[in-house]
Amino acid sequence: MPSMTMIQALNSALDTMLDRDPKVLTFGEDAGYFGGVFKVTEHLQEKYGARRCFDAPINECGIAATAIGMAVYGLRPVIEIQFADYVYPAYDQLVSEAARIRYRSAADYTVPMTVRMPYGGGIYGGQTHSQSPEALFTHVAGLKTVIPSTPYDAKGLLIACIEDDDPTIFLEPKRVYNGPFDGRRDRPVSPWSKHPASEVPEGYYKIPLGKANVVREGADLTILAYGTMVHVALAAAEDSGIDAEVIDLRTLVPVDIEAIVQSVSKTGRCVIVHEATRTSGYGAELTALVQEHCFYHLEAPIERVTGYDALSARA
Amino acid sequence: MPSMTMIQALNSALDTMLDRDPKVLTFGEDAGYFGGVFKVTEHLQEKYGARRCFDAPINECGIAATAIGMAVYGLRPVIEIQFADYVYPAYDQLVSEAARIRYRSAADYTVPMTVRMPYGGGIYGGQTHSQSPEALFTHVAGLKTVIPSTPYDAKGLLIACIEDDDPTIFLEPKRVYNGPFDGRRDRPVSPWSKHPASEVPEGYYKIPLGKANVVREGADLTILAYGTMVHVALAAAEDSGIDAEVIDLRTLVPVDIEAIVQSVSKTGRCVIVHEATRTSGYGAELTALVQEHCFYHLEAPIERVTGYDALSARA
Amino acid sequence: MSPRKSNALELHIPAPRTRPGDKPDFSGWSFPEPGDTPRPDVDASAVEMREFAYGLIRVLDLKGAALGPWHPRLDAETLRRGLKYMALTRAFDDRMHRAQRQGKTSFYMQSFGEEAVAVAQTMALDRGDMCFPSYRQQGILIARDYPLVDMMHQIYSNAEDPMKGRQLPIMYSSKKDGFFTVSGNLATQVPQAVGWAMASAYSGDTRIAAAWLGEGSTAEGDFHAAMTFASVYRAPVIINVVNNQYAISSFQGIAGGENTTFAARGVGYGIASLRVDGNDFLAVYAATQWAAERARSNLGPTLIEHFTYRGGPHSTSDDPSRYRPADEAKAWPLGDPIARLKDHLISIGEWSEEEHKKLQEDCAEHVRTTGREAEKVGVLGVEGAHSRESMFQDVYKDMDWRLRAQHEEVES
Amino acid sequence: MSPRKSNALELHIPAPRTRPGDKPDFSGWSFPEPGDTPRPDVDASAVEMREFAYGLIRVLDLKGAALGPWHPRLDAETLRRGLKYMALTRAFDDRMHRAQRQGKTSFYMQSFGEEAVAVAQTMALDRGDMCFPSYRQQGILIARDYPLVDMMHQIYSNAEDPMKGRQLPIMYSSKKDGFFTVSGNLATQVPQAVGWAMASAYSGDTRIAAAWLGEGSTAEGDFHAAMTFASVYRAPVIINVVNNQYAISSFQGIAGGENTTFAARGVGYGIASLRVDGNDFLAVYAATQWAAERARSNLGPTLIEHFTYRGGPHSTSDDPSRYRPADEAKAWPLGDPIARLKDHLISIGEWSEEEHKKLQEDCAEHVRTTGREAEKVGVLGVEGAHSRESMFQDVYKDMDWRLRAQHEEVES
Ligand SMILES: Cc1ncc(C[n+]2csc(CCOP(=O)(O)OP(=O)(O)O)c2C)c(N)n1
Ligand SMILES: Cc1ncc(C[n+]2csc(CCOP(=O)(O)OP(=O)(O)O)c2C)c(N)n1
Ligand SMILES: [Mg+2]
Ligand SMILES: [Mg+2]
Repeated sequence: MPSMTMIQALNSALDTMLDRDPKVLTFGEDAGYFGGVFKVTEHLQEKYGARRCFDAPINECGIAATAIGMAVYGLRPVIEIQFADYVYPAYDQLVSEAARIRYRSAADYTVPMTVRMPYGGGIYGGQTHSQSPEALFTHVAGLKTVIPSTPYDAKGLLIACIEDDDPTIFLEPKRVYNGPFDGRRDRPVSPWSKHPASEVPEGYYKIPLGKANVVREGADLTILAYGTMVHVALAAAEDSGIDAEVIDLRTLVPVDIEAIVQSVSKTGRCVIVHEATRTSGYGAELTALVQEHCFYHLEAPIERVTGYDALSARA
Repeated sequence: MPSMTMIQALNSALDTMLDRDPKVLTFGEDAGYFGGVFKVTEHLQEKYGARRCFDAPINECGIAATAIGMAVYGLRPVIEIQFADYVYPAYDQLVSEAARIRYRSAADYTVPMTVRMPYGGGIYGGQTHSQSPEALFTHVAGLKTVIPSTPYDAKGLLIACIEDDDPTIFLEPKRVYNGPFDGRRDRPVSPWSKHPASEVPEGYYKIPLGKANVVREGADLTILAYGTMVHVALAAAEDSGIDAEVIDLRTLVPVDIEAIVQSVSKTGRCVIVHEATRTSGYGAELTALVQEHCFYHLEAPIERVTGYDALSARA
Repeated sequence: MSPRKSNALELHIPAPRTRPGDKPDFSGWSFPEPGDTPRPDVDASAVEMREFAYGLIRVLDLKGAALGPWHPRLDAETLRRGLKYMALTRAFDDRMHRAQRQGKTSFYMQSFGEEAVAVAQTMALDRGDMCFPSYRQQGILIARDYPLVDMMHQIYSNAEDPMKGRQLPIMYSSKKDGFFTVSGNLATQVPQAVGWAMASAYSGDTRIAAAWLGEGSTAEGDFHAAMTFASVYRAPVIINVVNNQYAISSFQGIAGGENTTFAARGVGYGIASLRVDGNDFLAVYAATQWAAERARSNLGPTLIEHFTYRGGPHSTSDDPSRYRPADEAKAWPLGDPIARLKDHLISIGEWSEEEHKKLQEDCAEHVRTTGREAEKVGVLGVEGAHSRESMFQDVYKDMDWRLRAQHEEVES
Repeated sequence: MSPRKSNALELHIPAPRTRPGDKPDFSGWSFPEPGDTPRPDVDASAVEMREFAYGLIRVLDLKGAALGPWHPRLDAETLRRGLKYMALTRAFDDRMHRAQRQGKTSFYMQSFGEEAVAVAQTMALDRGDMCFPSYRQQGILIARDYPLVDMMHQIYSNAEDPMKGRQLPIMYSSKKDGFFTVSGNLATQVPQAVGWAMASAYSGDTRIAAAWLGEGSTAEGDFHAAMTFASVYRAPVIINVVNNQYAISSFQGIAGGENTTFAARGVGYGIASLRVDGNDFLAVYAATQWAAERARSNLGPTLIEHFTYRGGPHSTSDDPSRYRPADEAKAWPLGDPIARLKDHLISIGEWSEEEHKKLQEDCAEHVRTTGREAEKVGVLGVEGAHSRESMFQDVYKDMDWRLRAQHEEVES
């Protein structure tokens, strides 16, 4: 099996789906000839023609809206928002439209579209190239929110999103695009090729939405994480010597409540890790779920390890 | 003291501030000559001229953006978004701009603006005239989020928002604009005039942001609520005979953590009530805060009584 | 504030010429004569066509004669069908407006005075073309023979409501009729229509899309998105701005109508733009036909501004005499679209006052009978019209564990 | 997919004439001759002025002569100042671009080839006028004599960075210089500028606002908001579209440049619109002066499209030879703004090649010295450049309990 970076795995997912299904097309700012600023759509225009993979005007609202129209027609558009920090102009179309069209039309119309966007800090992007807006989507009924942490998951989950009949928000942790950064700033980041989850099959496969992955078993503490923070949590577990179970949620909505309950019922302790600012972050929802489902198993308060309620992100 | 409905109290707050401070002006869709679709700005154009209170084009992004520009100039604009359901086109300007300008410019520029919007269900508005998007603002560092539950609070809090040097999101529970609906569908809603908090001073007064109000004392259970749900919680406490303490949060960010901790430490039980959909709603944050601060006092799981994770709102 | 300087700037706030109490005044508008506007070839370049955005395409004069190169020369049967659909739309609106007053529904919105736009356009389009309406194009459904009773079920939010009580009254949806689910959020449907049109072109299909929005709604960013994408990808779409001169209480100056026309917006994007008398059934039909042919020939989008007048209130929630002269509607110089088409049919000997009276009575009767049928199923406020389960359905294709749990919670 | 029909629709995807490997080709553009465009009165109506959006205001010919009614007739001293600011901007860009290559900063963006826009405009505006730039108008700060060293501190994100390390390099802010905090989000500043201008008019002030955005950014909804509000309230604002023909890798056709000019957007809103040779210092100056006088006379907004060419990469993060002919910049027929102003000054006997060489050396030296000064304070990656507390400051005027608690947490 070839070893891929997360970027290559995402590119392979798009390649696979463009090849399999003529209803799939992809577009976004600089996504065509140039192949995207992070190269996720590289060579796709060359291979499938400008009709299947093209550049869009700098209008995220229009990118989302036209994708909705295409999905309503019966296609399966995959759009790229250049940075998650720039999704807000599309927010109305995603929240008021994509999320609601099935419901408000009593399933007369549906919107099988996928919104891809790099998110998170760590690339010296300052306060507008580093945001983690996942909670702004998890609150929205009608949307599914998915975040991979490895090349293997990235491809399998992206294909699952493209084939899903509902609109999906697919957030890509750009800090681990090229290697599993684990928060140890003192050591160089090892490349993906050294990581088992960089073994990515060439062809078609899916990872079901809504299923978490126990990436480390442990008895004393459950750590819930997603994206880059999965690697940080694993490193922290290792460094601290605590017998922690680390769960990579993979899908935030609908979250794999069974996996969470099973683990916390066993460990009695839970720590939640995310990059986003704390207040009303997705960690709040996870805290609420854990305490609702596992209250009588909890031996200590659930802890949130999150970004501060500031706007920082070093330039 | 005159008795006012919440609409009248809000109108009086704007009137007071337009009168006191030439830097205050207000605008929004139909907010000028017509006085707003809910009449909150009624007679203000007549009294202060079109320059101080005027109609805006139907572009919430532009309404927010021009208000930001005005605030940067040194004015104190108050804008009306006709329904909170229609704030999303303004979301980018509020989240990426209003919330961040102080921070990103190291306080070189500031944005003392107030965003007023009616929110919540109960007026047969269907799924786009009934939403409660507060959690989409509480997650955003740099914004303050305020929700009154009575005429008295509405005026005092709105004035505090207008005088605040940071951007404030002021959500008005439209279900109680004209009377304290308490969820008892079998009884007619009594008018505000029968409620003590409809006694509203004519002139200037403020209610400090960040201070909750214990509207009912009790020993056995703490109910955290805001907006319409304060009245529903009070009625529920009364009907059930439970000795519940009801806290009207008034400000969601920054929330009055002391009031919450003091109450839950005493009662050992906590129920959180809101209209918004459950997942990642503000109740999640409250649950997390309570369990982080009061874990060892809790005798039962914190419960969320919320809207379902559906998009419903009967037309 | 510092004292006023001699060269001080001043803030301009647009105000209409007239307010309640004033005499209606439309003297500010000047209209080209019917028949005077030339008809460009469908492959004319948008640049050459710029002046059409500032004129007004008119076919019918106010006496009922049809004139000039835009005359679509429809057969009498088609014209009578158009008249019937418009009359039926008006009768339907009238009954539903009154039903709201009677408490049978919470809300209603008429298209009074603007019926020609939706009806003539639908007739000029192909049956398979996809419509993305705003909330004032009930005429599309009616012209596609959608059952009135289903519209009423939706308005009454009763057990037969195809939207299961989830939408505000009048927010219909019918995929089989090419009628997109109406959104409460203004203008969102316009870039969606562009995307649908792009998808049709992508698929080598022959169907085109059409979208409608009010002049007030052109201010939304979604309109700009639609125009930009339509221009860039030459989408086979017709974007219709229904300029009925009001957005709730705001006159069109608040939407930018003081300084230019709404058709001019299209010029800014290099999109072919037509400005049409929206109360002239034949002009609306002809302009739509032109734009549809252009789109179908891979020549790209057209913007049409339909200049009309909102004859009624914005909705049942407002009283227009609070913000405009009470008798202004009657003073609108371009008349009533139904009366004008009727006069034309009579003038060509294909209709009579008696037939017209009969048509109106038939429409009223049809609407009345249908109304009774719908009311039998239920009106506003019937408890249990929709299963509790339906509240949790269609959020996603399949209910997830949260929705299943919450559904169980309500049922227990 | 069904088999292709004969009348099948086709999706149009714009493509540039040339790609890497091709010979640069600007033959598609035709330009009016310098001096040929008339100069309307500042109170000309936008409607009368429509053709200006499709022409190109040029003053300088390519030999250095200044011609026609737009010639602003500036004294030689002013022209030399303009030349100096442009040269300094270029020298600054050059050094900072190299500093990024040397790892001293994470990111940089040059304005290479577009220096005339920011510099001439700033000089044509009053000192108190408020500028809402995009990220490519460092020339504004330089022409307002903002200390270069402070710009470098910001770029190096060091202890003296006025933005305290919170912003991407080049996202300056200086209220005292009327330079608004640069946003990472494209086009958001444009409707804010309109609001600022409205506030100035509201206050009876005399100061006007100016905003800049790229041609690619005109696609954003914020641009539409800005144009709509500017038109409706006749805001005293100048909206500048810097058409440098690229938005990262996308040629201007992707932003809608295939079907019309960007100045034409203004026509759609009934806003006076000028299209200017952006590499012609005198034309840019004159157009700005015209628009500023118009705004100051309560005659409302102006849109100016500055037609120029992005000489360098989008930023240090991209290599333009991956998406356009490597030598395209040199082929741009409207030349280099610095060389053109230099030639003009020489042709009128107010400058010489020697003086120019000296100016360039002085600029390079000034930038080098300043660079050393800034580097002494620190470059990218110095730990502890900003206090931990500063991370929690300025989120609000006062830290709330959450920020205080979180600050305490980091300190402990
Ligand atoms: C995004 C959004 N903002 C505001 C509203 C509230 N609203 C509903 S209709 C309306 C006026 C629309 O006027 P216009 O576009 O001219 O259409 P018309 O009613 O005249 O047909 C407004 C402001 C809304 N529905 N959606
Ligand atoms: C809202 C938003 N979307 C996308 C981006 C990413 N982005 C940064 S610069 C740029 C290109 C802008 O091109 P243009 O407006 O022509 O300006 P230029 O770089 O040519 O000066 C893009 C797409 C962004 N910063 N903000
Ligand atoms: Mg209208
Ligand atoms: Mg550009």
